[in-house]
Amino acid sequence: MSAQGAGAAATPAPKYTKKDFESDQDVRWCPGCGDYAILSAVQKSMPDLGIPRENIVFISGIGCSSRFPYYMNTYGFHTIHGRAPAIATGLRVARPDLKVFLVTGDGDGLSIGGNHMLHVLRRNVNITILLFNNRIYGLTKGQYSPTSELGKVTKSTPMGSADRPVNPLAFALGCGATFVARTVDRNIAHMDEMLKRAAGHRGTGFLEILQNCNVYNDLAWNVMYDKESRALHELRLQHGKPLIFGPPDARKAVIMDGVLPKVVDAGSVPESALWIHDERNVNAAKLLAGLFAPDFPVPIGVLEEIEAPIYEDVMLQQEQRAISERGPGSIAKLLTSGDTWKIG
Amino acid sequence: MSAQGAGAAATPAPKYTKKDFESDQDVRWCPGCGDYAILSAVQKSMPDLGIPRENIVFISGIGCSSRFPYYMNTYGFHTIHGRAPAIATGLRVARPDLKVFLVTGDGDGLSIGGNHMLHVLRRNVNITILLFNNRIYGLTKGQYSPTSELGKVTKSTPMGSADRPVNPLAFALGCGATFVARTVDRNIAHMDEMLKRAAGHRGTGFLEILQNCNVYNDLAWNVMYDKESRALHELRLQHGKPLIFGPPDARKAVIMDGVLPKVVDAGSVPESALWIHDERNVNAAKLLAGLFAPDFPVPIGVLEEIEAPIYEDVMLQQEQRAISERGPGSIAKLLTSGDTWKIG
Amino acid sequence: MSETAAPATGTKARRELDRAVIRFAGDSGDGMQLTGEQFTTESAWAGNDLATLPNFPAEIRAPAGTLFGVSSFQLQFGSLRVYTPGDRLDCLVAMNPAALKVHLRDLKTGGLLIVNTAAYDKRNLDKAGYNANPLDDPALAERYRLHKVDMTGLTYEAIKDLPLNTKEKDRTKNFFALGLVSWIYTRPLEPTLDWIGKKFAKNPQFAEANTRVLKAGHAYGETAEIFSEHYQIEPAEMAAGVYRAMTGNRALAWGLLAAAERSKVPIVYGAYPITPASSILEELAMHKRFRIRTIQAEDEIAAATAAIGASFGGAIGVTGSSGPGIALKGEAIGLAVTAELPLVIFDIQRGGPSTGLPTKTEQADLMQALYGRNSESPVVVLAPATPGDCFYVAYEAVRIAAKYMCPVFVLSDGFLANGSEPWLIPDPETLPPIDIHFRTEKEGFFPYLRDPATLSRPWVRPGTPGLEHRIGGIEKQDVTGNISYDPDNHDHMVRMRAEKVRRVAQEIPPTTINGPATGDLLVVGWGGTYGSITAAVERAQSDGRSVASIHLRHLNPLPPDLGHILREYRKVLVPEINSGQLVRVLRAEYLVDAVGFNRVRGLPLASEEIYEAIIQLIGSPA
Amino acid sequence: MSETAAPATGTKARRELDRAVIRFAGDSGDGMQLTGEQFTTESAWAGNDLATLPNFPAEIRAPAGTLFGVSSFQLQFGSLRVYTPGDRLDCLVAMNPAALKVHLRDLKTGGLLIVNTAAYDKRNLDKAGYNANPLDDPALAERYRLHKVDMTGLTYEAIKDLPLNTKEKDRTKNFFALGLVSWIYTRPLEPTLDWIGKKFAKNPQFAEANTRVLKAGHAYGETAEIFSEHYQIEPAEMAAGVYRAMTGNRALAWGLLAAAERSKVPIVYGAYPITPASSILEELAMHKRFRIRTIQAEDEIAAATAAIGASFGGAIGVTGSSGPGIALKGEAIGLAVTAELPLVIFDIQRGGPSTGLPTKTEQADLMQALYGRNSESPVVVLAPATPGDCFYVAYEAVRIAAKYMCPVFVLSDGFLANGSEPWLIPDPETLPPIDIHFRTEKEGFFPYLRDPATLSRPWVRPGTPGLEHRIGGIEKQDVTGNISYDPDNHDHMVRMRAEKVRRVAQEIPPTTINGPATGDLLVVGWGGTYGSITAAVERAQSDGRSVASIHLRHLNPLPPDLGHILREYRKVLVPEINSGQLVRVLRAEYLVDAVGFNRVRGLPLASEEIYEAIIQLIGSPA
Ligand SMILES: Cc1ncc(C[n+]2csc(CCOP(=O)(O)OP(=O)(O)O)c2C)c(N)n1
Ligand SMILES: Cc1ncc(C[n+]2csc(CCOP(=O)(O)OP(=O)(O)O)c2C)c(N)n1
Ligand code: SF4
Ligand code: SF4
Ligand SMILES: [Mg+2]
Ligand SMILES: [Mg+2]
Repeated sequence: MSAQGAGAAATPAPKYTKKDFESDQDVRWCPGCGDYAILSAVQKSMPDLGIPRENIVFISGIGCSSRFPYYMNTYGFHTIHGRAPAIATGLRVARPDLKVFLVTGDGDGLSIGGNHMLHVLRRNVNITILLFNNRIYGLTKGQYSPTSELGKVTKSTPMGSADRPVNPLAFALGCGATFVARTVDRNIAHMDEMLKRAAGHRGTGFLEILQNCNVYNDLAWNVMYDKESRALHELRLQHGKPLIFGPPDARKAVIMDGVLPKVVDAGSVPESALWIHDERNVNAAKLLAGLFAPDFPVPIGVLEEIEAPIYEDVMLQQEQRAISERGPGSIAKLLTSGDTWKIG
Repeated sequence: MSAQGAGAAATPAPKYTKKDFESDQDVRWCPGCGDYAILSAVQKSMPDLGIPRENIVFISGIGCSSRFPYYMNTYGFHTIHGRAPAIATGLRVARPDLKVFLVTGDGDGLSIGGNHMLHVLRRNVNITILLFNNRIYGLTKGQYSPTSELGKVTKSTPMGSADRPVNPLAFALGCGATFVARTVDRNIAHMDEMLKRAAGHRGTGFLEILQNCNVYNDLAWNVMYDKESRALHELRLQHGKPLIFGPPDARKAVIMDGVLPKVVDAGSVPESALWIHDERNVNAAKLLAGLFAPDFPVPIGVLEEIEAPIYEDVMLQQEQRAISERGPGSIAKLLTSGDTWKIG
Repeated sequence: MSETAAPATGTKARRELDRAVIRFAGDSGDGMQLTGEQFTTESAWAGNDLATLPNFPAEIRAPAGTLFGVSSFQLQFGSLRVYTPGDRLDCLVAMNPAALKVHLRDLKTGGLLIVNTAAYDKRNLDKAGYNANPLDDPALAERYRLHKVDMTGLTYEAIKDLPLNTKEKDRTKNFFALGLVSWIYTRPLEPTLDWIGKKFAKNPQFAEANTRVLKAGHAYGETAEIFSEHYQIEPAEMAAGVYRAMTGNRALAWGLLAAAERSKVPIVYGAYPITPASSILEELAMHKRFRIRTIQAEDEIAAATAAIGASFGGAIGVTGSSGPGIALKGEAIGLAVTAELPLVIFDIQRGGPSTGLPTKTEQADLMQALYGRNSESPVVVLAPATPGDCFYVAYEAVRIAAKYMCPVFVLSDGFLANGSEPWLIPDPETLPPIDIHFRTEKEGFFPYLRDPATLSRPWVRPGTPGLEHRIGGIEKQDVTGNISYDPDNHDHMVRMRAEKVRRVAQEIPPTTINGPATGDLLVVGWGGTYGSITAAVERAQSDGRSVASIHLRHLNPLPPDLGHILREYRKVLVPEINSGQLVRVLRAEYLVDAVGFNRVRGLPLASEEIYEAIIQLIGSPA
Repeated sequence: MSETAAPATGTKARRELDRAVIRFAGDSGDGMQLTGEQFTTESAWAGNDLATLPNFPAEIRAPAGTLFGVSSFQLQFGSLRVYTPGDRLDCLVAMNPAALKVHLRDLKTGGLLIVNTAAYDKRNLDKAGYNANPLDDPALAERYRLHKVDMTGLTYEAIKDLPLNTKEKDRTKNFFALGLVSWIYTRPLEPTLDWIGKKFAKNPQFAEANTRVLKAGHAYGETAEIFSEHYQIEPAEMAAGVYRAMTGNRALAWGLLAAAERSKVPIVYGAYPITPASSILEELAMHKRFRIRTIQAEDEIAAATAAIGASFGGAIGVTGSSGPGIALKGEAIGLAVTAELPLVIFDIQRGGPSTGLPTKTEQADLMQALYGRNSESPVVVLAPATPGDCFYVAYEAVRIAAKYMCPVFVLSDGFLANGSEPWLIPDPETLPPIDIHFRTEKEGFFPYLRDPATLSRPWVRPGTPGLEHRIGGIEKQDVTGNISYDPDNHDHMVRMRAEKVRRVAQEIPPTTINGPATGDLLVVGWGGTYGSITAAVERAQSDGRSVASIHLRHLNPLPPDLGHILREYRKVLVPEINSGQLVRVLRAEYLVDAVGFNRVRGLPLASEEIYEAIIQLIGSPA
């Protein structure tokens, strides 16, 4: 399998352009929806995969976000609510030669689909997961979602929601994810980079994309949209680089104070005390996942990437071993194996 | 609501003994099963709750562990596989005056029930969860479970399992749990203490109990059973105390080396460098959850306990507010409210 | 549209009609739903009977001008009883080419066609797939009474001096259409003016703008030369009383509120959002004062089991969804069956299978309600006939679930859920009482002790001293409730659970027959097809045909008198928006050769088609 | 037990029997299942026909001596065709008081009763609820041919010199019982001795111990004074060929392996463990060499959807479970229906509703298979008749699913799953071919283009250049597969999906009628009741009654000739282990007044009771 972990064919892929990945279907999202930007970024990122179009599959559940596959000129399956991770697992077990993308939402992936998300992550199935987090149920017209903030007033919670939100990154890490990253729908350049990283990971690449639902939850991520706020809070994670953020005139750093992350003036600490980002440090990733504005910066980028056994690879190795050790199965042989007796 | 968060009645509870909590049903576990010890410990811990027996409810899913409620002389509901957290949530919303315990297994709670577990934890519903982790499906006769180690050979995985196990503590923390603890079925004293702590927590008390299935997965937790191994690896977490473990003659300490936990000779580090356990430090808890033998000690005790809004409390406060602000609802008034017109 | 000449009043001729069918159609963004609702309120005020049919795409705001983005609202109103939103249109308002393309086929020849010319530009025509502007085709004006109105231009004109941007101004043009059509059908503007006042209380400019545009549309009808006449529909003969517009989902929600108030037992509603059921959760969430507690669960299984947990706690657990969600609740419902706990399940049926047509109506979940679980798992099944009827059926469902300690299904559908009708407001006192008795008596208590009349077991609230007990999903010994693998006990319990549900027949009133007690044909319906069937049957009756109809509210158990009634007619016709589900039940149960009339188009059945099916079956009058 | 005097051979009288029914009963820990299986193998070797019925509690190892902890294994073997494990017992081996208490009622008067006296101590008697030792009650010895044997003592005696601890020694006593009963029925010990050799190859002491104890039991029969005679059962007349013992779940698994080999398409089996289906997953997992891939999923929904994902990928997706798990798969199956992908679903039915009786058998999921989903969601439904038949049905299910691109249900049950029969090994070459054609042709491709004969759509493997396309659960336009909300298209697609399933009738061979082609009564059965029904019907026929039976393998669509056949008999009886499911289907479909015979006891139907039902229905011979 190629660096992409899957999908690469013997023959090199033709030279594609973005256009080659645009399907003939009308795009049916609301005007202004953040999904448009993501779609365009994904289509743009496809040629760089170097994978023949026919070896790429987009699987999704149900939700505005899950309409995604219809707009990609690849193989696609718009399935049922929350089950895409299981469908993708079955597909990979049957066809490890395919490059599989999974598109889901905060409701599809973390509400009804939370259990399948947990298990696809711990199995480390070789797929790329794009979770569009708009902190709302869009398609059902604006009820709160598992990522909506506590006290969120929506159609279904006129006095505010009563449950504490789940943090998708912390959840993924708690499930044993091997690749966890975050990007923003309005940061095209960063999104491009993250799409490449996620797709290039061998195992489950989990990418949270902060997405704007301008109809039911407009500017939910304003902290990352508003110019000023973004300058103050965006923390770009870069492997081997210190955790430094903030405007040029007031750079700040995140450091460890014992077992507690803490924000300090970048100037006030010696080089040695800086927290150097290491994508292979799962513990660090768990701490980073917990950081958010206003008290902390909002990390974007790759929190973690580690190597781990891939479910379907292990399974296929077992199959190979069984065959090489005892030969391919033969039903005729099997039927007459063990205790048998003759009559007449 | 009382310190237990629920269940205490106006009138003080009668003086109970363990016997008062033993039901008349025959216990149907295999001879030698770790569940017996847990049952006895739970029955023993009941009188100390100071809650009238009739205000206590045990909810469970399906599995050997989930037979638990039948043996408790309290109210009990042996429900369906994996759904106990949702059932308990509905019960608490209807009856916040009851003290609710939830008994589940590694399959019931983390395989089919994983999603409900995620959501009950993030909602912080005021219940006490006892997860019996025997790293196997007992009731269905020995298939591997989500906590079984990678490569586990079982009936359903003759060449070894292909998936990486989920760590219940890390998972719970990733879901935003407000109380996370671990104990061992063969450590009666510690189990007693942890049962009290979990039951006393306001919000979801998540207690993992390492349990032995002597029929299908005997001594899965031998690292905590075998005298020598236990002496070497057991790390007792105590709030405000340093992370020190190991035999008297070779005490070791876990400290932070930047963003990495590390084991060192206790003597070799200055007091100041020791990692002092703080149950309120969620970040620390996430690091602790990752520690396990052989490279690290096995922490038992309370990893984390924090305060957070409780789902059903918030909901009831909203109800109170609605009533106090606009008076109790009246269907007669409602029917004639808004646009109406008269005919004839 | 039967017309009777009437003396001209006002400046223009006014014609008497006894009914009219109108459809407003435009972009998802054009506010057609609001326009239709307002026109509905005006017609209700005018004292007409009416029925409505909102119809919108699954997409939230599909891109402007596209065919799949078209949203429409249809209503029929009249001086006679109105059973349905109507089959064919007397008047179509097409705000853009796409709307014209999609809906024109439903307009009667000679019908009134009103278009907003401003929207018929190249871009929109292309999106709608017209290569030429259909308005320029003389055939159109020959076939229909076409009125080309530059609504956009006239709207801007009416509010040019107001400090609003173009987008905001554009948003008011639907009120121009509303004003115009209100004039054409002589509707009172007051209710809409009131609505504007309330809605934009904090925003005087918008209030002003909408008011002006509404009146401009109205004045346009009065003054513009093009409209030679307009219409008058007398108030309908309706039972005296106070009325309100009622939609099915609101009626279900309010029915629960009434049940909570009367039973004095709190209701816990567990649901996971899904079209077209979501608005029940949203409506209930607004009424916390009624001690109704709503849980937006993580999925449908959690929604159902949370409701079951609440019932175990002594509340009334209710869960609601649509087909795909109900499919997920099957196992949980089985638990309620065997634990013998009350559970009410709302199934707002929509087009399927699978995701299917989320915003369209269907009646294809009857079999799922009856059999969508493992093993023998009998439940009670009810179905409301009209939007307002949902109120009574929800209330009845709670009453039966609590009395018989069992799950009760309520099969509504997308048409009932969103459709509205003028509803005679009942006096809550007249509702049957819901007496719930929680056992507290220790003496002789067993969890599965049975009430001789209902066969239901005692309901004990945890917290009751001395009655601590345990129940579960494993088969249990009758009376004691202890786990039992005894073969004969299992057979006994299977029969017991079935018999308990059969006993609910005690609660069913004699079936009302609409028509002769015996004759050539009986039309049997259930659920949301009530209107279409009744209209068709009454038409056949008025032709002098020997046809009657009954509409089943109780689908399991069936009414005790049903078998007898069926045998009183030569033929039996069962119209359903499915492939024939009730018809199979009736054939199996009574061995009558009932035939189905089945159309599964995501829309209410056309009464015209049912009428034709009736004629086909029994031929010309005897 | 019909007996014919035979010349005494050996030292003791030997009687000829044509059949015998034996049950071994004891503690879950007593190894009764193993004992029964070994006795089965011996009888198979002896050339008898046979049928078995393992029966054990849901608990893993319920505490010793308890009533609910009793485990039993029953078999009938004979020189004539044996259809069932038998209703009443000729011989009962009761290893402890609890076993006696639970099973004695099934022993024929005068039947052979063998008990292990050592186990009849105070503690065990109490646990079984005996206040006096029943063995001391003279009535017992009068009613039955009681043999009190101190098996424990004799076992210890036989191996006292071996270095085993008491627990280990105790574990061998079941082989004493086996040896004794083997002597009584003149079974060959070879197969068991072979088994011991293999099983304890690495553990010579255990091999030695079990061998000695087995022989001790055998010798005890020969020498002990108490047994005056023993029995001989001649080999049965069975088709010539090579046989093996086959259980239903293994047969299902092997059927899939055969299908994978013949179709050359890999099979992906998604399952979540559940009794009694788990052993299919476990069996398949052992055969990776057949390129079968097994996924133990996190739940049943994931198991079903993983299988669907595999089918989308061009493998054959199969998922298996039991009732409660199937209930969870409903929504997913609907997706396969509308996506028109192959999917095979094994439902190993067990006692319900809800958790019910996990280890007991039932036939109550027929309606769930037909209707357990939202909306109109037709699927093919097949049911095997015997353990060995499961092989052919699994194979056929794959063939149909792939040919028609639709879900196919296989309804097996707990009795078939664990029961075993001597199975004539087929030549795989004789199985019908499974030709799977993946479309690669670009020219004129559309995802929902239809094959005129089967109406199935093309199956395209992702990875095929130029055929990139997208499918989903929303209603789609026929042929193009594009999303469509068009009312008429929806109606068309609903009919298309139904018609496609109806077309499968092409695959159904003419129905075999067991008995006269016309007559007084036709008994119609399906699934695991084949044996009980056939035995009852043949008995009625041998009384000279005009009775025939048919056994349906195809439950949806039904055989084309069924309607005609049903009308050839005055009456129709439908025995089922449910409350009457197939009987409802037949009544609805053909309007025949079929009546049901229904017992839901978690056990196979007793052929005696069916026989009585037959007599009741048609009275004495014409
Ligand atoms: C089984 C089932 N339950 C519920 C629904 C209704 N539903 C469709 S999408 C959705 C949630 C969408 O939220 P999210 O996943 O965040 O996607 P978004 O629309 O916000 O992109 C729900 C509840 C469904 N289609 N199927
Ligand atoms: C819906 C459903 N699926 C599957 C099962 C079968 N089942 C019963 S218990 C169990 C797993 C038990 O494992 P665990 O939760 O670890 O409990 P343990 O027996 O080990 O204590 C399974 C798969 C079931 N009863 N219901
Ligand atoms: S509802 Fe929100 S998420 Fe859905 S398409 Fe519209 S803007 Fe996008
Ligand atoms: S199978 Fe294992 S977990 Fe279950 S009762 Fe037996 S020993 Fe305990
Ligand atoms: Mg969302
Ligand atoms: Mg377990």
